[in-house]
Amino acid sequence: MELSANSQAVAYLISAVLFILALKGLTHPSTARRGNQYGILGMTIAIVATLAGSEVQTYGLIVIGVAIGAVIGIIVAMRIQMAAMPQLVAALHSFVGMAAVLVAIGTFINRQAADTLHAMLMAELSAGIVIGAITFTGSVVAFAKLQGLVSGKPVRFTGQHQLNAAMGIATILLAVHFAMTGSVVSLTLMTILAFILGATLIIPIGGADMPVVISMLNSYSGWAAAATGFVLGNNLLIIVGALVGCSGAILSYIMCRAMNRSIFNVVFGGFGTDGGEPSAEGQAAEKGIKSLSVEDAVYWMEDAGKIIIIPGYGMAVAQAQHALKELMELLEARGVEVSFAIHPVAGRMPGHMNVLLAEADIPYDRVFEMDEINPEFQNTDIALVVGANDVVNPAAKDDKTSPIYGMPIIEANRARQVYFLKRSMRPGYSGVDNLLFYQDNTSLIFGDAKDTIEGMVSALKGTGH
Amino acid sequence: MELSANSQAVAYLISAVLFILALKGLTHPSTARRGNQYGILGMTIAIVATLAGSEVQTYGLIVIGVAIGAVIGIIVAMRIQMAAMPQLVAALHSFVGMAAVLVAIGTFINRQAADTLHAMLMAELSAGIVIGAITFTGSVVAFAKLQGLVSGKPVRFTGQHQLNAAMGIATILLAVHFAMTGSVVSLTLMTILAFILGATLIIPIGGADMPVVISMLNSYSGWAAAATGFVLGNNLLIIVGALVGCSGAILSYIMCRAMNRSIFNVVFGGFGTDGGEPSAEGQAAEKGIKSLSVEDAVYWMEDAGKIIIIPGYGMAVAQAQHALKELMELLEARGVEVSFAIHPVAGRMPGHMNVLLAEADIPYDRVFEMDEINPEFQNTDIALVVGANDVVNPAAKDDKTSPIYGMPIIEANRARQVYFLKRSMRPGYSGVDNLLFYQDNTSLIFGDAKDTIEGMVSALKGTGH
Amino acid sequence: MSETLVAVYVFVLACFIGYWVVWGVTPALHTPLVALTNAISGIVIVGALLVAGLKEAQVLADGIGFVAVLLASINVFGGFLVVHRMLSMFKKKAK
Amino acid sequence: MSETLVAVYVFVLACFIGYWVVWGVTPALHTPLVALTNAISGIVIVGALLVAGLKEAQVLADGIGFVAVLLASINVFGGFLVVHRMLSMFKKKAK
Amino acid sequence: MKIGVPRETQTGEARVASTPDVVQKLVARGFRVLVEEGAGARAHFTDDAYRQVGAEIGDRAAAYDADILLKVRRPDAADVAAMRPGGLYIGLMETCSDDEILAAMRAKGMRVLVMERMPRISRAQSMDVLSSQANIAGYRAVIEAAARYGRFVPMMMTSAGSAKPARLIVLGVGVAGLQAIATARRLGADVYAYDVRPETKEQIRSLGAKPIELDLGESGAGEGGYAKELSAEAKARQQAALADELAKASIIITTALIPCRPAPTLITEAVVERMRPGSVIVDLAAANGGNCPLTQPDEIVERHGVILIGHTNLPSLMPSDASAFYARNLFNLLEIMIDRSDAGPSLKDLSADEITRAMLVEL
Amino acid sequence: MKIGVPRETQTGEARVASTPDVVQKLVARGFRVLVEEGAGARAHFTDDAYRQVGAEIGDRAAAYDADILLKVRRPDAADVAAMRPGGLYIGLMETCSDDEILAAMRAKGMRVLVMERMPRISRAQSMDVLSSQANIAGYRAVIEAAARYGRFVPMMMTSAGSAKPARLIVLGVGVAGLQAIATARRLGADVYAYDVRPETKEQIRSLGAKPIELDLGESGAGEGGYAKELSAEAKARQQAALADELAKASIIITTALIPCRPAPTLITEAVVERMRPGSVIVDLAAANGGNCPLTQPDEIVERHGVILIGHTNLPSLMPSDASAFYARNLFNLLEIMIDRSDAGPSLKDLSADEITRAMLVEL
Ligand SMILES: NC(=O)c1ccc[n+]([C@@H]2O[C@H](COP(=O)([O-])OP(=O)(O)OC[C@H]3O[C@@H](n4cnc5c(N)ncnc54)[C@H](OP(=O)(O)O)[C@@H]3O)[C@@H](O)[C@H]2O)c1
Ligand SMILES: NC(=O)c1ccc[n+]([C@@H]2O[C@H](COP(=O)([O-])OP(=O)(O)OC[C@H]3O[C@@H](n4cnc5c(N)ncnc54)[C@H](OP(=O)(O)O)[C@@H]3O)[C@@H](O)[C@H]2O)c1
Ligand SMILES: NC(=O)c1ccc[n+]([C@@H]2O[C@H](COP(=O)([O-])OP(=O)(O)OC[C@H]3O[C@@H](n4cnc5c(N)ncnc54)[C@H](O)[C@@H]3O)[C@@H](O)[C@H]2O)c1
Ligand SMILES: NC(=O)c1ccc[n+]([C@@H]2O[C@H](COP(=O)([O-])OP(=O)(O)OC[C@H]3O[C@@H](n4cnc5c(N)ncnc54)[C@H](O)[C@@H]3O)[C@@H](O)[C@H]2O)c1
Repeated sequence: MELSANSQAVAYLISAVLFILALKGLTHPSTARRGNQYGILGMTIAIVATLAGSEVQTYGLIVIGVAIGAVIGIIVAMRIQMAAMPQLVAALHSFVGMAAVLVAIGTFINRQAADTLHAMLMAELSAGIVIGAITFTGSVVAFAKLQGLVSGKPVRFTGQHQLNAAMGIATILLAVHFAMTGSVVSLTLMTILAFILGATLIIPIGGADMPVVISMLNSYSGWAAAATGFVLGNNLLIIVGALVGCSGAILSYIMCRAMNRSIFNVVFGGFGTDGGEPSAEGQAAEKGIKSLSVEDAVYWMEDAGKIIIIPGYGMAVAQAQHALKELMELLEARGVEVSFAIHPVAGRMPGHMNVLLAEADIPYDRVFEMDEINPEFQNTDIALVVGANDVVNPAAKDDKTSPIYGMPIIEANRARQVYFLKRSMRPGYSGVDNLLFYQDNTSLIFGDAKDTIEGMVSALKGTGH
Repeated sequence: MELSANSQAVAYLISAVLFILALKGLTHPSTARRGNQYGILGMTIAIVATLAGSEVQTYGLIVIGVAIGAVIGIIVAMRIQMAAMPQLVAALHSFVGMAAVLVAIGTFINRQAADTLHAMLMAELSAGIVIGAITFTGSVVAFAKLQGLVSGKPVRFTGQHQLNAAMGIATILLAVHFAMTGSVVSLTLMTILAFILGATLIIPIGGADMPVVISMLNSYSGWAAAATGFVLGNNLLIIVGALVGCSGAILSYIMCRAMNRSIFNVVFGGFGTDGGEPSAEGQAAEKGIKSLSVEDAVYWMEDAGKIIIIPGYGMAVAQAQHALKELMELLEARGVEVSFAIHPVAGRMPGHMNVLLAEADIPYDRVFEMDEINPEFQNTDIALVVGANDVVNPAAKDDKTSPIYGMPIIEANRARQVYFLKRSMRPGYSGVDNLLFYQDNTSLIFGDAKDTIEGMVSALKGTGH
Repeated sequence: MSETLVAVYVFVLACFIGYWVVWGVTPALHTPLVALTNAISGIVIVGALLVAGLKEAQVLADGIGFVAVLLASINVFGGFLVVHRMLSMFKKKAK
Repeated sequence: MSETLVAVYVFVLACFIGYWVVWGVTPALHTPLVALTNAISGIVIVGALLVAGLKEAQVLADGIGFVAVLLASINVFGGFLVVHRMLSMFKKKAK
Repeated sequence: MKIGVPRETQTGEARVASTPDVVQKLVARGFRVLVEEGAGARAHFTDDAYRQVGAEIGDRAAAYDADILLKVRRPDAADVAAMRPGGLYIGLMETCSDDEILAAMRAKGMRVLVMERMPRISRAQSMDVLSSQANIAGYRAVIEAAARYGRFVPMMMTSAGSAKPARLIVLGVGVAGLQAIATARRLGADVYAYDVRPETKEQIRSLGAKPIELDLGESGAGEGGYAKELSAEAKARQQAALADELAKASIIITTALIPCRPAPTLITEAVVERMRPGSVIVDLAAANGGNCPLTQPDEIVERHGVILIGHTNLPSLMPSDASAFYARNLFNLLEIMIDRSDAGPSLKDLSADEITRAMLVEL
Repeated sequence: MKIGVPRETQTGEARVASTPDVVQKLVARGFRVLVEEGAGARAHFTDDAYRQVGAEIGDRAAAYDADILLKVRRPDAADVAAMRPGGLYIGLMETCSDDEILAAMRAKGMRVLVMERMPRISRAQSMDVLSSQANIAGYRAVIEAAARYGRFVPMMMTSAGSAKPARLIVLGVGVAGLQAIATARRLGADVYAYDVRPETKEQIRSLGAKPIELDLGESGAGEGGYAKELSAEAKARQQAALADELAKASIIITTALIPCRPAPTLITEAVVERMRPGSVIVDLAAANGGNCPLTQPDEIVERHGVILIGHTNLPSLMPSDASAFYARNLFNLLEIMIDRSDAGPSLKDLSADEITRAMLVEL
């Protein structure tokens, strides 16, 4: 049974709508799983409708190709470690890029044989090849960096941007020439240049920016698909390509904003990177310490059964006590059990924390002494350390050489997750590094404690109830 | 010079994009004016491209029609009072509806003459006529209600919904019959029925819901335009019609949510309206007292030069002092001058307000006694009365029979705008009605003071900077 | 792909855009936004022009087209002007 | 309207949808969302199928099409599965 | 017209009926004001300060020989003897009956405005010395308690151990009680409060404290904002129900009073015995017999290890502000009593205004 | 091993070196604890309470005749005579030099752990009686000031007039100064503070108060967390620059001290003259000569209308918590000093641990 062109068009439209819903679904945790299912359904419909259409006539190679691809894809996706996900996504991107290049070249060969080439088509072909090629080598380089095959450090040299610009212009000129003349030489040169360009564009970008780069390459792969759609006159490819291209670009922008980076700097790696002090996040990353965004923290906090807040001198400096009260109320409204753990020498005077928590009207029955609350930590989902440092430093227990050795501590380290709110990587009063930073389940949330807590409060309010 | 079909299509696309930008622009005050300009530009391009296209050949009638329409439109829009805007918008809607009906009928006549009718086209025609007709009479009824030509009260009778449903089904059946047979009788009956349906759908809806109804009719007019687009095979009409139809529907939904009403109840007027106690807003409206939404209040507060906050016993009951501190800080960050005015007997003990404001750490230099601050009110943009009542009641000055006569008051009434935060229309300690409620520049914001202030805080945070 | 199908594609896509474009509107702008969507729905004027401007049109259709153009242009001109006036209320004080 | 123009219409409208659809995504979902857009961009498989399935195709093009189908299907199958695995991490505790 | 401001002579009284600030205003209104030498000294207002704002400083006889006499405390027989016949006395009389001092004053043809009889209406709030002094008493009661309490009032977690917050109970939530609640909350105590009038629950919460709820079987709300006396049965219920709460307290401040009635017994000796040694009770009703029978008026005693503070005149411990508020109240009262003319101020008909009518005692 | 807890005999001293809570723990560790009759009475710890946790109650001689003697205040010659030769004394010595009392004790073969010499390291925080008592003194200083101040400390806007918040200045922002700031802020004062050590600015703000900034041309930060003495020139600059600020204050609390040096003069007589009558100065440095030369140790005097409070032993005014904290500090110290075995506790080598080594005085 062969599908009529009209029926196929309807199927394609349904598929496109499903992809839109898939992307929208992924913007919120509660709908994410459904989003992925929409995506799978959309893809299935698209493939079936294509195969059932009149254009596809031979199935042998297709079945083999799909079968092999499916097996490889499934095995790799099942086997991969969570930590290696970014590499995998980068690798998958490269396939999309290469597929786009191949589709364009294949179409060129077929059309040339059928002698149905025209300038517009060849322009579209060039777009497909160039974008696809850039996506391919770019993704390969990203993969190599993430996998540690090459150094993750940004590679920079003078004249880099000028060189890239020159290659870019050359590629465009070759494309124009090809579109006007159909010259295979131009086509070949253009393709090679585009492959090179993909690599040189990604090489100067540093490891910290990789997530954004992957999203950016994603966007490129979308554009490549859209270009393929133009080549083949296929509306589904155009819609989905544009969708992925545009949403990928916006997503990159959103990610940059969340990381406080300029998208321009990321995309054109190293442009205007000034020689100033590296950011707190950057310093942390160098030491292998995780940092976390406020929104991600809130996501897990909302879901926690029990949170213990450990205030310290930084809470006092930030005057974050009123915001903490609000955070407590919001979390409790979501069924989270919230307590405060007060170390006997937290702050700079005896009772420093008590005074401030009382000012913010935090009920006394939520406030516990160190000895009372320490046994609770092993049942605690999140220990939220608000501007405290020395008083949670396990070095006091373990490291005989530490100047704070022998001081009892609040055992935040026993909680399932530890979130540290502080402004920098600087140590506390005692001047010693905090061993807790390096623990696996610890994340730092940088910024003034009041700002951070207020950010959490508004994020919590945002999630509504 | 005649525009080629392709050029026209490009012009239409540009016009459509401009309309999208226009709507997006209107979602935020800072871009609203630009949004309207985009709209005007889009409309101009659309009209010029149409006139310049190959289909339009005779211009005489068109020029006259446009000229008369333009003059009427401009005069009416210039003359109308701000308060009468809703009526005007309703009236304008009715024109769109009628125009859609006329376009469909005109096309039918022409196509019948040219004998190019077919079933699909006639189905599309029916859609255009039915939606247009409902839009027309619906808007007329809405206009009459708003203008006071007929009572604004919802008109309800038993069997109403059943009757409407019956008419709706009949209309659809007639449309199907018409599409299949081309019967002019069916067409006529269908048109008449649709006109009647438009009226009976709107009649049961009460005056308070009119804003939503207008937005709803707006959405209908969009669908009518889209249907027209299908009839004429015009992509611009389809895009813009769908845009207006869909965004109008969403807007209606958003408005309902902001008013805490169910869209279903509004659209099908009176469904499930229970007989419970009327809301505070309702009671206020009956007495001719304005109530205001938190978002609207924030919109004006952000823009104010000087705000004086007058706390009273209700602030203490709500324990809103910490939230007030945050509000103060946010407003000050936006360059608003914020002061607190303390009446000597505000609250239930001497110094009640001082204790609470100090608890929330509101700096003493922002806190003023009544006598100190009273002269300031005449230069004050907004007096924000937070759970105070007797202490701002002008009856104490003017009404010799009032039990509070002779008590000095805080002269909030002299400020340009007065916003009252309280939960209900109930009076304060003295039990007497507050004359200030009835003042022209007074608005009540109902709800627990803490919730309201917190709402203002998050709204302010939402607007960014 | 048939013309009607193209129209359906365009229609569906435009609906999604309409769906998202007004999310997050400030309540203070509800009324002006309603007014603007009203003005924009004056786009039926394009349809009216096509009916009224058709060379080989019937007289009746011509008349109908004329009325449609007239009504639609009241909406177009009046509509945008009303929006403009509403927005003028929102002029922020120079600080 | 030419086919290319229709394609441009569709393209422009789809771009707007792409623009709005991911606004407001929770940062926690950034990575899964990237993975999903990646999986979806596997839609090039449709193009690959069209090249590979063409009856009167050149042998070279056939081979190229085969490779393209293979690569694209790795992406499609691997892509959605990866998203699924990432989302499984987000399973909320039963309270 | 001459106003006299004598020095208060009751033991322990440090207040004065007018302050330089208020005297300045009176002089501006055309009054002659004569202040007795040293009248403001104990409230930290020097004679010089009065002189600078236009008052005359004179001896006791000169201060009493005035058209209008401004006093804080009840006069004694000698004071009455020194008063000008036909004059007007404004001040507290500290009596509920028509006693011998009042009789003596009336015998001299004097008119008396009894400050205790100020009606509780909105307009009179600014003249109500009972409120203004009760406010001070409430604040001061907590300061006194903190000063006698051998521990921290607030919670304090330190490396030398933790101090639990003082559990502080306020009994009687009128003006004084509310201010006591507010002050105790400021200091960080864990505050509970109780009153017979049900509307106080919301007021207690409005200051962040917790109301104690008892079921007495009747309401204690009376007229004019005052509480009414409870039935004997209800009183017994109240005592019993409160006992367990009170025994847990480390500081109790009692203000329960109904004007001109003996103070209700709220804390029995048995409760005091159960309290932890070192606890403190401040009994603001000490002058009327006390809310605790162990209280000694004007003394601080220790019983069963508990410190009982029986000050009957707490406002006098804050003489500067207490005098300032008192003087301001009298000034606001004078403002509604006088007509101003070029010839100087003159008194209106005191029975014309509902406020002065309610307060007036005359022939 | 026997621990003795005698009654403190210095005048005005109400504290006791160990409390029932701590005695219970000591007994559990195998010590014999002998408490002198009535030792805890003034801190509200009864002899019965000690008995219940396993202490013996004995007379003075029995309490002094112990292996380890826990004391609060410096002993006098008679006390030394009563001590067991070869015993260990733990307590304050209140001297900076090697004086005759120490000599007498050494002559008896006793070892002395001088609590003032506790090193300021993290591990020793829980044993540091200077900190724990300074904390109490800071809190108490504000309570005393409020109790002597004839006005409201907080802002109060009432129908009888308004009270401005007391402008309260804290000089010297160590442990006591910080706690004074915190307590004053709680009471609603408008609080300013000053210290020579620059890092205190952030600490002052962390309690919501405002730092006073002066330019002295040198920093006052010294070693071990203590301030260093300023040069004569800087001292003069400091006095002059502070004068205007101080004259505006209504309450001043001074805690500026450098151990074993005379207290720096921060408030001159000229400044006191400029202050408003009724203002209050609490001088925590009174024992070392005072930060104001007009202060009289252990007396409350009025000079130029200003009330000067010279208590040298504020913690003793809160004997229950002060004793509890002190006792807990000593207990924490004992914990690092003893080895536990079935045969009962025994002392470790006191020169092995850096803390006890720093505190120890022996032959
Ligand atoms: N309680 C007492 O009586 C007393 C007296 C004297 C000394 N101490 C000592 O003080 C220490 C107290 O421990 P702690 O954990 O409370 O304090 P801490 O160890 O001094 O750590 C405070 C942390 O807060 C962070 N911080 C400062 N300002 C902040 C802001 N605005 N927002 C967010 N974070 C901020 C700092 O990191 P960033 O700079 O990176 O933000 C710092 O690491 C102990 O070592 C104790 O021995 C106590
Ligand atoms: N200061 C004193 O010493 C003293 C002593 C005794 C009596 N008074 C008297 O008390 C009055 C004080 O005046 P005032 O203006 O402060 O108070 P008020 O006149 O009693 O008005 C308080 C207002 O707050 C509103 N309210 C209560 N709870 C609220 C909440 N949770 N959220 C929002 N609004 C809330 C109430 O309206 P809704 O119920 O509609 O919300 C009420 O109208 C004067 O009449 C004075 O004479 C004062
Ligand atoms: N003009 C005015 O509106 C005005 C002026 C002053 C006071 N008031 C109001 O009058 C009321 C009384 O204030 P007050 O300070 O004069 O009171 P008060 O000094 O007469 O009595 C103190 C409190 O003790 C309570 N009390 C009496 N018997 C009790 C018992 N057995 N157990 C527990 N509590 C008992 C009373 O209810 C009262 O609240 C308050 O509500 C106050 O706000 C109003
Ligand atoms: N183990 C520890 O870490 C530990 C223990 C106790 C105290 N400390 C720290 O030691 C520091 C001192 O505390 P303290 O209470 O013992 O101090 P202190 O009692 O010795 O002196 C009080 C304050 O007076 C200040 N001062 C001295 N001369 C002054 C002058 N001329 N003008 C103004 N101020 C002057 C000092 O800087 C000090 O802050 C504090 O930072 C405290 O936190 C640390």
